[in-house]
Amino acid sequence: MNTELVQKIEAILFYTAEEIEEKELAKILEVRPEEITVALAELNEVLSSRGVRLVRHDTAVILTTAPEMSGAIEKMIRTERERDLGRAGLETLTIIAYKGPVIKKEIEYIRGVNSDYILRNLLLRSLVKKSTEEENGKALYTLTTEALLHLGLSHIEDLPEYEKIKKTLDAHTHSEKNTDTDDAVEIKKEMEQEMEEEMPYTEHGY
Amino acid sequence: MNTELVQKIEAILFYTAEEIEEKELAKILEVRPEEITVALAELNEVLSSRGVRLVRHDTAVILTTAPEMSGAIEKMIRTERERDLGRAGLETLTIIAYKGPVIKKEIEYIRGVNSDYILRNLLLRSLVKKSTEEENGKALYTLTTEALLHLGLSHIEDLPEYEKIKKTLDAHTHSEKNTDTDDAVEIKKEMEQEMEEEMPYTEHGY
Amino acid sequence: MNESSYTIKTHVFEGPLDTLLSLIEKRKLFINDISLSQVADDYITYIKNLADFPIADSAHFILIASTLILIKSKSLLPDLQLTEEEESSIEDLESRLVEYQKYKELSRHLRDRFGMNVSYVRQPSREKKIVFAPDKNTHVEKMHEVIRRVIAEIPKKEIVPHAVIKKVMSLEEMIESLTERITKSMKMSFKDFSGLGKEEMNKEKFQENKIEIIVSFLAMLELVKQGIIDVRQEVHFQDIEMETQRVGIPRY
Repeated sequence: MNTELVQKIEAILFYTAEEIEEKELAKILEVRPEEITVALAELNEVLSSRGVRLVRHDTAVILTTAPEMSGAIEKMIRTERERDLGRAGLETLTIIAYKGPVIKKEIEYIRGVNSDYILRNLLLRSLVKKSTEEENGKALYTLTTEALLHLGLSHIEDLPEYEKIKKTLDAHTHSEKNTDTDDAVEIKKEMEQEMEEEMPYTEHGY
Repeated sequence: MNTELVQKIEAILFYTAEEIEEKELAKILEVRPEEITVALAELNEVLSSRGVRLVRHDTAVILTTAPEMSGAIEKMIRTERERDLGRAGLETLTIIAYKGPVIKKEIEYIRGVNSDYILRNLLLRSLVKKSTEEENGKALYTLTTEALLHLGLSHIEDLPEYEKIKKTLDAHTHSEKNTDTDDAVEIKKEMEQEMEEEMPYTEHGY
Repeated sequence: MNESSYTIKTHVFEGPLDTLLSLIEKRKLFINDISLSQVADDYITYIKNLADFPIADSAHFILIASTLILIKSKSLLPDLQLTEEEESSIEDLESRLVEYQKYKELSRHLRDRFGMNVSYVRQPSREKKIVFAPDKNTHVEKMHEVIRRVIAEIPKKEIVPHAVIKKVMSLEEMIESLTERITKSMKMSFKDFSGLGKEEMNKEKFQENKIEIIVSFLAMLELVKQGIIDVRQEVHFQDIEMETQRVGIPRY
């Protein structure tokens, strides 16, 4: 346990008030990246019962207020919560969250509609971003850290069913049709059952 | 011991980044001032071994980085200043240079992405400033004198192709949909052609 | 189909898959060829009655309609042989619906969370001083290069795909034309009607006219259902003969 390193990281994150790459932290603090990773895990632990949280997305970290504190903050800044994402926005964000990084064409294939407008909207709201990577010259969309903050998540894996879905997705892409791993098949079945139970689906729930 | 209140206070102080009067905290959190005093003492205790400190000025409190952390913070400051502007930073800077004075919304319209964070960064680096004028209550951004000097320009109009580019940018933002002036259409075509010929453009060329 | 079984008109759908999925879920069915054939009419009625047809997505709507027609006609004419391509477009529609349903379900998680308990980023630190700090790219040549790139990449204005719209004939028109021409000739073939027989159909041409052919077929089925015409196909893949019984007096 390296308390001093943890303190320094906390101070830097507090000061900068922005996302920072783990490797940049390593450079500034002149330690190996692995040490940063360990210290961040520790900081995360320390903060777990506090008013402040460590949020990790991809290879970057940022300090934020704890999601449970949103009421207090909103009272102070007197803002209305932004909840007007709309169905199309929600659907698109969901696909990017669970399936991302993903190209526009794939989003449109799943939704069955042109998604230019909605993607542009999500970009302007800073909820999705184009990844620095590309797929055959096509932009790949991923979630932004800000989207995680709006969802009150410290990590994308905290999304409900995230691991489960990723597993089925991977099983689908790695093996072609009908060669799902037993695991994936079971998960699929399970999901189908869940859906069955949850119905009747309400049209106007959104 | 009221952990929740302590957490809320920490979150608020973390978020605001400025001094807050104790009685203001009491008002926001709807508790008696004495409760705030007790909770602050507790927060002070909790933070004593952390990278962040609670500092009192008379009846006001603020969170700051711990004094022992000044070395790490110094390094962070230097890192921030030496960091490359990146693609997003350069794009925003050039839009402000050619189109300025310009409001944030127009910059975002041209770039297609949210530009809050980038603008903040350019302001901190003294490359752009908010003009004294406003447009319907919205801040107008222009290049700073320092930036002009650094670029070796006596006037912003001395930028290459200034008139032509400004006109094109204006045509895209001022005129609503599908009313491009012939001029703008032509300029855009020309530029697209030139681009195609000249590039291969590298993403990481910045 | 009576009116009461069709009461989703008030809802604005996101697209053809959303429309179709809602129709299936409304009947509490699972996604398979049987349920799809059951909702085919609902879907077609829906898109026929759509007041504000989403022009940009009209082709998507019609293409899915065409697949539904395939499914429906297969269920009406069990002997109908489908090509491999047609089979796969049916499978494809099913798997797309399953996939879409999955994300629609998942989007509830995001809906429940979005904006509820937001984590806030700290306001810009007061400890930060404004210090002039250009980088190595802050020079005129680079800026000129960047701004030109920015202009070239400004999102293009939305272009309404007129070409697509032109190709997609409306169902109404098709049914009208069908009724009229059948009344005239009393007996004609599907090939003549759809234009398939007019000129030699190479693959490209067929692709081009696919929608029209499909719409024709759909219209034909609609007329059969309404009892205006009878159809007869002597041999698979051979022409389908259409005959009126008593024009103007539909049999129900």
